Amino acid sequence: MFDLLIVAAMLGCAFQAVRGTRLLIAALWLAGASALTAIMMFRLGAPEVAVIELSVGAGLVTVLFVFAINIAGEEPPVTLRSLVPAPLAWIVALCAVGLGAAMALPNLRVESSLLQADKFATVLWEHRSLDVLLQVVLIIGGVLAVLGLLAEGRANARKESQ
Amino acid sequence: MPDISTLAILSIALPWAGAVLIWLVRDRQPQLQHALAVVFTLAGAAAALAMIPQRSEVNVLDFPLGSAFGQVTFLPDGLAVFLAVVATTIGCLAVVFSVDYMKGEKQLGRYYAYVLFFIGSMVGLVLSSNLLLIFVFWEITALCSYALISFYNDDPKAVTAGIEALIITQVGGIGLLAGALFLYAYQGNYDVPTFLAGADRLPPNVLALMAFGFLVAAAAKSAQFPFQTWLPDAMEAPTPVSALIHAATMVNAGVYLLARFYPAFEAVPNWKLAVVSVGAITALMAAVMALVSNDLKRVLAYSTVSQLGYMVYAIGAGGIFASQFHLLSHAVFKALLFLSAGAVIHAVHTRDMREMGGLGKQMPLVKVVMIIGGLALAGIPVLNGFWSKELVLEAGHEGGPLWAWLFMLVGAGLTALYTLRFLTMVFYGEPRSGQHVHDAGPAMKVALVPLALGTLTTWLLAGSFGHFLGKALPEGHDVESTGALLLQVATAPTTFVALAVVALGLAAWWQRARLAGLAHSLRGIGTMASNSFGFEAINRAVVSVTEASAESLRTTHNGVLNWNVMAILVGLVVVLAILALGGA
Amino acid sequence: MMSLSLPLMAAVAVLGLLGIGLLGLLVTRNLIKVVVGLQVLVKGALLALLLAGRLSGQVQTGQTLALTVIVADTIVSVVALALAVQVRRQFGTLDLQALSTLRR
Amino acid sequence: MNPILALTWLLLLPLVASPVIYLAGRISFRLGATAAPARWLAVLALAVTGVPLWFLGEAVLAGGPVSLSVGAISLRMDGVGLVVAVTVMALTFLVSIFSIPYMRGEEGEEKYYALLVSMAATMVGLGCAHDLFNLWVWFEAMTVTSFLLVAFYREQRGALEAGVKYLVQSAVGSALVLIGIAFVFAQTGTLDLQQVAATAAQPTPPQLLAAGALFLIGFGVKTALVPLHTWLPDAHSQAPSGISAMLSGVVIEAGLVAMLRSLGCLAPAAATWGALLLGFGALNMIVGNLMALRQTQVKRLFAYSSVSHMGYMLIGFGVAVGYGIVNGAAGGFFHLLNHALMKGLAFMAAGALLYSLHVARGSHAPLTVDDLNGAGNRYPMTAFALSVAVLALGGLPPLSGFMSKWQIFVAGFETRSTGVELLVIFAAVNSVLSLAYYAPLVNRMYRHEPSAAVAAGRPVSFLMGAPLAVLTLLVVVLGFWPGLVDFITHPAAVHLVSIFSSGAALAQF
Repeated sequence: MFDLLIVAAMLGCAFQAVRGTRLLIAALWLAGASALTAIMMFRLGAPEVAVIELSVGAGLVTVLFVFAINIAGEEPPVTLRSLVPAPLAWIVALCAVGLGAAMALPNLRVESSLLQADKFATVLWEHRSLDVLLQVVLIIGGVLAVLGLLAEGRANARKESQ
Repeated sequence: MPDISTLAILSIALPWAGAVLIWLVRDRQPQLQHALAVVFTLAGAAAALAMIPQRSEVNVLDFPLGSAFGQVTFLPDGLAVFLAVVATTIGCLAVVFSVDYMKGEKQLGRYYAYVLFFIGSMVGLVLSSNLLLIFVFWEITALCSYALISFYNDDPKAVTAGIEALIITQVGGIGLLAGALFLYAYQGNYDVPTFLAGADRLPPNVLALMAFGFLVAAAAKSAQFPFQTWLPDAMEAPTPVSALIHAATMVNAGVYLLARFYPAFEAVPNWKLAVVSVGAITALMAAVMALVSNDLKRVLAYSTVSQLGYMVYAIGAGGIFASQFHLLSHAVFKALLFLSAGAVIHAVHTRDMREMGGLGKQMPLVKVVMIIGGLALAGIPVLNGFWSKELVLEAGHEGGPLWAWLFMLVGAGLTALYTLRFLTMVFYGEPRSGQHVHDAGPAMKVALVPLALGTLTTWLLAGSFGHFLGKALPEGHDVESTGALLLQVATAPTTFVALAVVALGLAAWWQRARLAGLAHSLRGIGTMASNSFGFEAINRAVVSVTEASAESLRTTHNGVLNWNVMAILVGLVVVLAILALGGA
Repeated sequence: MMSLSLPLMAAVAVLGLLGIGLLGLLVTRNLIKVVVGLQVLVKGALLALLLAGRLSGQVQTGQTLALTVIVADTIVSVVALALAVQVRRQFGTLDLQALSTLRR
Repeated sequence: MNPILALTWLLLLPLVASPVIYLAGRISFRLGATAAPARWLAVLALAVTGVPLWFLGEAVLAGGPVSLSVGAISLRMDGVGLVVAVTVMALTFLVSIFSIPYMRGEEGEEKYYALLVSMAATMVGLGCAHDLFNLWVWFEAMTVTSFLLVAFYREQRGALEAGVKYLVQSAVGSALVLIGIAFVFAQTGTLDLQQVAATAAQPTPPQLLAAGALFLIGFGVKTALVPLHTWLPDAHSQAPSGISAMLSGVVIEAGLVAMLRSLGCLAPAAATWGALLLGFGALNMIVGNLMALRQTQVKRLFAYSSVSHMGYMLIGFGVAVGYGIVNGAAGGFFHLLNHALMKGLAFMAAGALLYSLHVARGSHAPLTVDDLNGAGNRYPMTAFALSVAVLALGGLPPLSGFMSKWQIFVAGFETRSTGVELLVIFAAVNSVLSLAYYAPLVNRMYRHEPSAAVAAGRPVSFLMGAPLAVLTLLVVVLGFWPGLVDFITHPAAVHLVSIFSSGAALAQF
C-alpha cells in the first residue's frame, strides 16, 4: 500500500511538473517527483543510486533549473494553446505506453530469488569500470558544450556595448 | 600489331585519355584542344579499325572487379567491332566538324571532354560481354548525352531537355538493370556469351521479364515509342555535332542491345511481336511528325526516330542482318544529312526552315551532298538507303505480321514526302532570310565528302558485311554474297511494292497543291503530331504530379519540435503495433 | 489476479513516468519545460533499469547502469539548459513556435 | 604491435588527446596568440591514431575479431567495427584538415577540435562495443560530444534551433533505447550481446520484440529513419560544413551500426527485423528524394539526400538480416563507406564554396543553389569535386555510388523474392528521381554568367582543396574498381550475416 501511495504521488508530481504554467513551480514539482523516485529506488533495493538520485536529480538539477530560469527569465505565464492538439497527444502517448505495457507486463518475469553476491562497489569499479571511465568523456563533452554555448563571446560583448 | 584485347582497351581508353587531357589543358588554349580532340579520336578510330581483322568469337581479357561485379571481359565479334567502328568514325567526323563549328565557343574543354568520353563509352558498350559493364557504359553514354544536350547551360530549354533525356533514358535503363540483376541472381555471373548459349536454363518467367526489360531499355535509348520525346528535344545541343552523336551513334545502342540478345529472347512468347509493334508504330508516327515540323534539326531527329523504328522492326521480324545493314546505311547517310544541316544552320543562324530557301546557289557543295543523303533516306535506288530499307521490308514481310508491314510501307511513302519537303524548303524557292550567308568551312567539307561517297557506295559491301557479322547473326542465317543479295532484293516483289509507294510519296509532293483538300482534312493529325501525340503532355503530367506531391510533403515538415517528437512516437506506435499483431 | 507487489508497482511507475514525460514533450511549448519532460522520461528509464536488475536478480548491476544514466542525463539536461539560455538571448523567447524557422 | 594493445591505443589516444587539444588551444589563446596549436594537435592526433588502426586492421583481417575485456564488459573489434573505425578515422582526418582554414579564427576553435577528436573516438568505440549498455554509453557519448558542434554558431538563430531539435530528439531516442535495454536485461539477465543472443528464447517473447522495436526507433532517431528524421536537415544545414560532413558521413551510420548490433542480440526474430528495415528503407528513399526535390539551399538538399541514401543502406542490411544474403550486408557496408566519401565530399565542397562566397566575407547566409551559378569558371577544382560528388550520389557510373547501389540491388535480386525485387526496382526509380535535383545542380555550376556571390567570392585555400582532391580521387577509383574495398566489407558482411543467421534461416520457411 505504501508503494501505491509513493507511485501515485510520484506520478502526480510528474504530471504537475509537466502541466504547470510557471517554470519555477514546474522545477519544484520535478524535484518532488525526483525525491519520490529516489524513495522508490530505495524500495527496489538500490540505496546507493537512491542517494545519488536524491542529491543529483532532486538537488543539483533543480538548482540548475532555477539558475537557468533566472538567467533566461521567466516567460509571462500566458497559457498558450499546445501546438499539437492535446487529445491527439494523449492518444499517441497512451498508445505508445499501452502497447509497450501490453507486450511487456503479462510476461513480467517472476522475481529472481538469486541475489547478486557482488557488492555495488565491486560491480561499479570492476565489472562495469568501462562505463564509469566513459562518464569522464561524457562530462568533458558536456562541460565543453556548456562552456562553448555560454561563453560571453566577442560578438556578444560587442552587441551589449552598443 | 597489338593483340585484340589491347586494341579493345585502346579504343576505349584513347578517347577517355583525350577527354582528360583536354580537360586538363583548360580553355586558354583552344587550338591545342581542337588538335588533341582530333588526334585522340583518330587514334581511337584507328584502334577500332585495327580490330576488324582480329575479331574474335570468344571473350578476351579477364580482369576481376570484385565479388558482386564479375569480370571485365570483352567480346569483339563482328557485330561489336562493326558498331565500335561506326561509333569511332562518326565520332571522329563529329570532332573534325567541330573544329570549324565550335570555333570561338567558350568552355571548349568541357565540350570535347564529353564528346570523347562519350565515344569511348560507346565503344565500351558494344565491346563488353559483362552485362554489368554494358549497363555501366550504357549509363555513361546517357550521362554524356545529358551533359552535351544541356551544354548551353544558360538556356533553360537546353537544361530541361538534357534532364528530360537523362531521366527518360534512365527510366528505360531500369529494364536493363533488372535484366542484369536477374542474370546474376540466376546465372551467378554477368557473362553474356554463357547466357546466349543457354538462355533456356533460366526460368521462363524470368527470361520473359528480362526480354521485356531489355525492350524497354532499348526503346528508351533508341527513342522508340513510347519514349520518343527526348530525342527531338535533344536537338538543343550544339548543332549539329551532338545531334550527330545522338542521332547516328548513341541511339544505335538500343538496336545493338536487341540484336545482341535476339538469340536468347527469340523464343519468349510475344516478344518478337512486341518488338515489331514498337518498331512499326514508331516508324510511322515519327514520319508523320517529321512531316509537320518546321525545325530542320527536329525534322532530321524525327526521321532518325523513324529509321530506328525500321531497324527495331527488322529485329522483331528476325532480320538481324537487315537491321544491322540498315544501321550501317543510316549511320552514313544520316551523318551526312546532319553535317550538311549543320553547315546550313551555321550559315543562316536559324533552324527554322521557313526562314531558309534558295540556299542552293550560295552553298553548292552542301546542296549536292545533302540531296544525295536525302535521296538515300527516301530509299531511292541505287543509294545505300534503298538496298537496306528493301531488305528490312523483305524481312518484315517474311517474319512479321501484315499490318506492321503495311505500316512500314506507308512510312516509306511518308519518308519520301518529308524528304522532298525539307530539301525544297531549304535549297529551292526564294531566299527568305535577308542575312548574309557564308559557305561551309574547309573542315566541314572534309567531313562531308567521304560521307557522300559512302552513301553512294556502302551497299556494295552487303555480302562481305554479312560475312563480317558472322556468328553474331542467329543460327540459320546463311550469309550470301553481295551479288546474290542484291539480286534477291532487286527481284523480290516487296521491292516493287515499296518503290511504288515511295513513288507515290514523291508524286504527292509534286501534286501537293491539288491534294490541299486532303491535307486540310488531315490537319487534325498534323496538329496532334506537332504536339507529339500527347506524349509531351504525359511527361509534363508526371513532372507536375511529382512536384506537387513533393510540395505537399514539404508542408508536413513544419519544423515544430513537438510535431517532430510526435513523429517519433507515431513511428514507435506503428512498429509496436506491427510486432504486437504479427508477432503474437 | 496479480497482487500489488513491488515489481508491479514499479512497472506502473515506469509506465506512468514514460507516459507523462512523452505527453509533456508533445504538449509543452516552453523549452525549459521540454527539459522537464525529458527528465521525467529518463526517471522512468532509471526505474525500469533498476526493476530489470531486480527481476533478473542483479540489483547491483542495475544500480551501476542507473548511476551512469543519471550522469549522462544530467549532462544532457545541463547542455539543454545552456541551449535554452542561449535561445532566450538570441530569440528573446523560449516558445517553441518561435523556434520553427527551419522547416520544409 | 599486439592487437589488444592496438585496440586500447586506438580508443585511448584520441580520448586523451581531446582535453590536451583543448588546453593547448586555450593556453595559446590566453597568451595572446591564436588557438592554432589546437588545429595541428588535432590533425596530429588523428594521424597518429592511424597507426594502431593499421595494426589492428591487419590483425582483424588476418585472425578474426580482437577482444578486449574490461571487467564484465567486452570490446570486440570485428569486421563490422573495422569498417566503422576505418570510415570514421579517414573522414575525421580529412575533416580536421578541411576545418583548419574553415574554422580559423572562430571563437571556441579549440573546443571544436577537442570535441571533433573525441567524437571520432566514441564512434570507433561504438563500433566495437559488445555490451548492450556499453553500446548505449558510447552512443550517448557520441551524442553529447556532437551537441556543441551542431550548435557551434551559437549566435545564429538557425544553429541554435537546430541544436535544440537535435538534442531533444536524440534524448528521446536514447531514453527509448534505455527502456529497450531494461526489457532485455529483465528477460535475459545479461547485457553481453553474445550471451543475450544465446539466452534469447525461440520464438522471441513479446517483451523482447518490444525491446527490438525500441532499439529500432531509439537508434532510428539518430539513423534518421523516416519519420524520425526531422532533426537531420536542420542540424546538417546549420552546423559548420566539416561537421555536416561528419554528421552525414559517419554519425548517422554509427546510429545504424548501433541499431544492427542491438538487433543482433534478438536474432531469432531476424526475419521481422529484416522486413522492418526494408520498409523503412523504402520510406526513407522516397521521402528523402521528394523533400530534396524542391530545396533551394544546397546543404539542406544534401541533408535530405542523406535521408534517402540511408534508405539504400537499410535495404542492403534488410536483405542481409532478413534473408541472410552476404552481398546485401557487403553492399550495405560498401555504401556506408561510400556515402561517407561522397557525402563528405559533397558537404566539404559545398562548404568550401560557402566559405569562399559567404563566410569569408563575414556573412552567415546559407549557400543557395542560385549561388552556384557559374562557379565552374572561378572555382574549377571545387566545382568539379562537387559535380563528382553529386553525380556519384545520383548513382551514375563510373563513380563509386553506382557500384555500392548495384551491390545492394544484386543482393535484393538474390533473394529471388518478388517483393524484394519490386523494392529494388523502386529503389532504382528513386535513383533516377534523385537525378532530377542533382543534375540541375551540376548544370548551374557550368553556366557562363556567374552569380553575384561567385563574382565577389574569395579563392579556396589549399588546405580546403586537398581533402576534396583526395575524396574525389577515391570516389572515382572506387567507381572503376569496386573490388578494392572487398577485403574489408566482405568479412564485415560475413560476420553480420552470421550474427543474424539463426533467424534468417527462419525466413526460408
